[in-house]
Amino acid sequence: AAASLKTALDEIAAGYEDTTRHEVTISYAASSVLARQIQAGAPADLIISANEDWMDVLQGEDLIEVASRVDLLGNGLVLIGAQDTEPTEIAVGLDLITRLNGGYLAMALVDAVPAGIYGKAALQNLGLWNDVEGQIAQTDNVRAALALVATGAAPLGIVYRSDAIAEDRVGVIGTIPEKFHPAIIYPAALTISSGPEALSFLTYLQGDEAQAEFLRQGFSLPEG
Amino acid sequence: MSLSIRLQHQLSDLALDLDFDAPSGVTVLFGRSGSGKTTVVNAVAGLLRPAAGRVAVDDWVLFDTGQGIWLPPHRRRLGYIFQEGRLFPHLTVRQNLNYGRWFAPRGARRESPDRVIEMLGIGHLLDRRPAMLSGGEKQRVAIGRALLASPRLILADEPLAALDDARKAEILPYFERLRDEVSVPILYVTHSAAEVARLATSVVALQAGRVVRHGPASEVLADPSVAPAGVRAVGAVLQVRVAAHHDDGLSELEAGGERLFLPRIPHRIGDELRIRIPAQEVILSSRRPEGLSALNVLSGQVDTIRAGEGPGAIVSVRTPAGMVLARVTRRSVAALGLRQGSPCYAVIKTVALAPQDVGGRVVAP
Amino acid sequence: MSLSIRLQHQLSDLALDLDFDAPSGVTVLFGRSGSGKTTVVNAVAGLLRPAAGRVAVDDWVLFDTGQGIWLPPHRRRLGYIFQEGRLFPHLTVRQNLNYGRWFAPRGARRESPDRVIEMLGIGHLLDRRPAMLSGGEKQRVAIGRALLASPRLILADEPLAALDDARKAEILPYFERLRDEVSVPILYVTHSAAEVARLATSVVALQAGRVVRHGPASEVLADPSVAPAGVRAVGAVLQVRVAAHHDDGLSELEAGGERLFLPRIPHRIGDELRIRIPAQEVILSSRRPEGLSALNVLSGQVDTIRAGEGPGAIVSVRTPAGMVLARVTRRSVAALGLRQGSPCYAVIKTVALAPQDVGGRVVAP
Amino acid sequence: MGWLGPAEIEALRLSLRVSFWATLVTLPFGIFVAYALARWRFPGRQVLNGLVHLPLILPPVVTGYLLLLTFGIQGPLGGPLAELGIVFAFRWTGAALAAGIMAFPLMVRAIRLSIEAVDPKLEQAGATLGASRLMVFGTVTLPMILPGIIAGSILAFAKAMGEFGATITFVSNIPGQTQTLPSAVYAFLQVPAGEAAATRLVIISIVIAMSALLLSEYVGRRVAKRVAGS
Amino acid sequence: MGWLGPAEIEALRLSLRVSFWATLVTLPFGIFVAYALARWRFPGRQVLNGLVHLPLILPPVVTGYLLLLTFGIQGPLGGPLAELGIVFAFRWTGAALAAGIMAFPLMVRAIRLSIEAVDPKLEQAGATLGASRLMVFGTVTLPMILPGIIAGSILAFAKAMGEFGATITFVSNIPGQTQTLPSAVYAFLQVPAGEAAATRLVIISIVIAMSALLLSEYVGRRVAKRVAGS
Ligand SMILES: Nc1ncnc2c1ncn2[C@@H]1O[C@H](COP(=O)(O)OP(=O)(O)OP(=O)(O)O)[C@@H](O)[C@H]1O
Ligand SMILES: Nc1ncnc2c1ncn2[C@@H]1O[C@H](COP(=O)(O)OP(=O)(O)OP(=O)(O)O)[C@@H](O)[C@H]1O
Ligand SMILES: [Mg+2]
Ligand SMILES: [Mg+2]
Repeated sequence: AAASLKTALDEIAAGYEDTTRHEVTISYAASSVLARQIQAGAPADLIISANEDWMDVLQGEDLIEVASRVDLLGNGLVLIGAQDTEPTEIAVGLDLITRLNGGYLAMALVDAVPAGIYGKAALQNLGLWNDVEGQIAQTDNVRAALALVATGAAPLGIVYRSDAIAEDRVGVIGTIPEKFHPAIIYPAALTISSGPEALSFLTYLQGDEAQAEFLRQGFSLPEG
Repeated sequence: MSLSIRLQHQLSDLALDLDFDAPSGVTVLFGRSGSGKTTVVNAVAGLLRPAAGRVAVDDWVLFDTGQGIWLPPHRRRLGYIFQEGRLFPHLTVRQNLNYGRWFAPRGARRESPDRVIEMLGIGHLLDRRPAMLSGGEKQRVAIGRALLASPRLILADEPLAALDDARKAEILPYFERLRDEVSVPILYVTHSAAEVARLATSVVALQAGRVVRHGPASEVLADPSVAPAGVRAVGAVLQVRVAAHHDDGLSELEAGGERLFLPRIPHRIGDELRIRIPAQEVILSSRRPEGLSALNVLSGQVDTIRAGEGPGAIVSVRTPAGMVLARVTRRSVAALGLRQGSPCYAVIKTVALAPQDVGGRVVAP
Repeated sequence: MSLSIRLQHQLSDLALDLDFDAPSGVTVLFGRSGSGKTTVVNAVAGLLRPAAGRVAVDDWVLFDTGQGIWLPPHRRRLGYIFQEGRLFPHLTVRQNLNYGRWFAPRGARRESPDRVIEMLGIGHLLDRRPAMLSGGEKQRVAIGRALLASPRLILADEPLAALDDARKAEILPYFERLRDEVSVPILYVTHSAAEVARLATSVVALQAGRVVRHGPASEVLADPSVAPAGVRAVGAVLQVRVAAHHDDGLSELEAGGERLFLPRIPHRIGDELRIRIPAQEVILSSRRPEGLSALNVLSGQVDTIRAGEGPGAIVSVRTPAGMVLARVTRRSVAALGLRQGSPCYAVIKTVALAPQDVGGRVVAP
Repeated sequence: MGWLGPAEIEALRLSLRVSFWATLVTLPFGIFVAYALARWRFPGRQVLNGLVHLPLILPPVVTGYLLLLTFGIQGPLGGPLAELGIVFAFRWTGAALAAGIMAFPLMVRAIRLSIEAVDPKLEQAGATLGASRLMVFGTVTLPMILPGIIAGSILAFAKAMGEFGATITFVSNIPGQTQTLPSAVYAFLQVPAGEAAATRLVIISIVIAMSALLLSEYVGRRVAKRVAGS
Repeated sequence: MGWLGPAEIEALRLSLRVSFWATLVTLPFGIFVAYALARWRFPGRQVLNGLVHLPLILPPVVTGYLLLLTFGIQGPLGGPLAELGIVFAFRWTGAALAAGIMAFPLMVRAIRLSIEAVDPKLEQAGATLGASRLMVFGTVTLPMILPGIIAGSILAFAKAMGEFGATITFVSNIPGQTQTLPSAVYAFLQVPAGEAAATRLVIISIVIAMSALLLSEYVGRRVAKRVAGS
């Protein structure tokens, strides 16, 4: 599963194991890593990716059960700053440059990591991209971007809502309205080599108990 | 057993080109510093691969560039005593000594370690490591290590240079024993005239990578024109028998009916010995000397007179005890009117016959 | 300048405990392998920190555990010739030679590198690295390196052991010159009787870390009971003047009206010399010998007769040329009826007076 | 270790096992390659040298990816090996392989330097005493380079303990199989509030690696003393 | 290099610059620390030793995070240094710092081993000839350990060329400032179909590192020849 799901999934898996006596083994890594491993024949039953593109690739290679593919979760993007920054509404014409004050905007890799890709799209749609393009500090994952803001290295950052709410040292300036970026989707699917228990776990993940836990961790449920 | 060596090799500014046969016994390589002695020994050991040549012990070929034979060093069964010791720093003295024995073939003649250790006086050092030894102690261990490897050929590169005279005197007989009893060929590099005189069966004098003189030790030593070991090493060898040991610390020897006295030697009465009488130490007299402190007077006739370079001449005197060489000035030769056939007396100081010059047995080349 | 040394130190199984003053000139440390010679030299050099002691050159204290003085090695201005060479492998011979000069204080007495290089015969090696040198060549470079460091104290640990006789004979005069002209104190370790005899101003005999005999070389050498360099090194020193050089290769010396002949020496007529006459080489006669090949006969009276251990005795004979020592058997002493005051003749072979034993000037201790 | 959860203890034990085996198994290869590079001249020597250093130069992810391609179940080596019963993919053995390969250049460099410091004259002396090349190696070279071998092994062990990028890419992050300490640290760092757990694991890593280091210093000093004899 | 985009050439140049300076600037420290560890006995020696090895043991992300905490603008060292005009945050200098620190243990180990192989008797000989400790170091020890220094430097350079985790965590990925080759490779690997571009960059890394390696072998052999003289 995508590494950012760890906290929530660990909880849910524990609950699932308690109720069903089935054992669940979860390997957390970057979505790209997981996809490549499945390409290389990893003995996985179920993949939850943070990245639709990689899921499409796997689907294109017939490595997943197309029928089982669901959009399991959603997430939101937030603009964060130091703990005490004033919340603002994020809209076109945001004075991002002023707020950066010469500093850097921390994001995940804008062409490679999903959070960065979504963030770049948002900035483009907000008409800010051209202005800040040279002032973006890109990290290999969202958490590192969060850390840059948390340690004060960067004044602002764009990260997932689920990451931001748990970090005390940063304050959320505002949520980026969903209309500015493509829907953030965590697709899940069974692999072609999966057993029956995998389906039951996937079903469990979509159950109320699991969904409540996901919501508690700051994820959203996909529309529809 | 005889060792034959033919080598051609070019070093930075030394062209090695030599060819000699060493009869069994000790072949001393003699020459000035830098004349190529160590290089020759290394080639025999297989540590240096000469451009061309052949080395063989009897018909056992160690290498031959012509036939394309090349035995690696570890198959040559050598006891190489290096000029710089080369003890294994990570092993104790005992382990260093035993090193060669681990690899000796089962059937090989074996030295008794206890005997070697005792002779070298290193019993108290066995558990130390080389870094804790003095220079001479290191060299003694290196000698022991080579001897205990049951070698079929001993290469000794100035093995005794670092040792004091007393220790030298103790170790020399051991090399003699190896030479005489075990008949291991020994290639021995030394600068010491006394060692040449005492050990050498044959002497190879090197100069700038070439052999300038080569022959049986007794010949080379008796030849004042070469004297590779210095004129002081010229001398004759007499075959004697121990006749008596006297209370005043002298031993009496008998040779061809003549008596010779020298400071007490350890041999038993009746033992056959060879003693070297350095030409240096012999005075000639035209009449029987009287009232002299020298106890040994041999009468005989002049056999040959060979003038060397410089003011000296070597006079051979035929005596009942054998041929004796005397190194005297040409002026004395004239003053005494010596010529071939002249009767004369050879006077030899008792104390000049040092135990150092007495060998258990000297093999004639 | 005089060197005073007091040391106490415990090595693995050697307790070093010694105290001696070395007058200016060459102090030879003599003793068997493992007796602690190198350890003493290292302590003087500052490479070993002894438990207690003091080393000073005149009033320049190198260290003193009492006063808490400890000069680090590089402040001691030493020329240390190591037993194992220790050349810098990454430097050429030339750079090795120059190494000490880089650090010598500006005002220091400077040896001429050319002179030293020439004397050591290493001119053709200057651009090589130590790995490409023979054993003797290495040692010569090591000697040169130490001499060129403008040292105020020379430590030489068996510097000539690896060299051939001819080279030794060439280098020895250089040490003599250092001793006589430059008055650099020299602490010299050797096993060679000839070197002791020739160089030593005073001799310190070590045994198991302790001084067993210490005194001026002429005394220690004349004492048959100690003979640290072996009985063969016992001898007398005569003050002579070069009288003539003869066509037959002999030089004639004059001493107290007596004439002595020896093989040609390089000195000029009129030069004052000291020559050593080894007791070994002297025969005594109760009547004037005739018809003998020996050209040198000195008449005199017996001064003292000292019996050593063994069959020998050292007889001192007072002659017009000076005191001469003879090593003879006790049996001869009895046979000739020698006692104090007896008239007698000392017979010395011409060829026995080798150029090796002739020093330009021998400083009385 | 009351403050460690079972999963963390699991990760710790796995890390130790992986690093231990990675070091032990690569050691003979490391010594061999170091010796070959130090003492032999053969064609392809520089290629070998380059190959050995590759994992150092490449981003670990790339190394992991290459391993995945090569030793994966469908890889050119992974397939045949799997038939022999040697499976690396998604097993702890794979983690050990990744760690070993990442640590290999460090090990080889250290051992090679110490081989180059051994005076060939001593090896020659061994040969004249009858020891074959292999015996000389075993009785002279090997004991004399022990300090270098220890240094190299500990370096490799430490590197293996810290290896992460190649491991997670190659064999993923499966608890009990391939989730080593660094992978666990990574996972914790990817989620909010994981820092405390991550810190705990990092401290454990440090303690272990430092102990190994201290031990190696101690052993290395004793060995060096024996070797130098002073 | 027609097949490289300007961004890639930029990354390449930056990587070279970062690795070069990382190696060069750490070298004196590396030599000093290696010497201290090899030849001196002082309290805290083991602590220093441990500290030096830390970057090897820790997951690079952790090292990067610690660097961020220490040398960040608000870090205890970053602040004062910034006042002196030395800023690491989001600069290539920071990337060099990260790379240097990650490579430091490798460099120190290599140099230390070669120092330990120098016979102290030669240093003693230098001292008796009048050279002070420092002079002995400069004229005897340093030339004799040159092969080790070269080996250590190249190892460090190679490591610096491949460093990624600590760098991106500490100074992130700013094109032209801190986007080194490995960051670029990482980015390409994160997206499907990025392999071709990643491969291109990897090959460049390999070529550069291999050239450095070959050069070091060559120089090292020449120096070793001079030092051993054979
Ligand atoms: N580093 C050391 N540690 C302990 N003991 C040592 C050490 N070096 C030498 N020894 C011992 O101390 C004694 C004296 O050694 P030293 O080197 O001074 O002897 P030496 O008189 O110079 O002998 P040689 O003539 O053989 O060179 C020897 O018995 C030796 O074994
Ligand atoms: N590895 C080498 N490469 C080039 N030249 C060398 C090498 N080793 C020695 N030489 C030179 O070859 C000559 C012979 O050296 P070798 O060691 O055989 O002399 P040696 O007769 O043993 O001298 P010594 O009595 O001084 O030990 C010397 O001039 C030396 O400088
Ligand atoms: Mg030699
Ligand atoms: Mg000594």
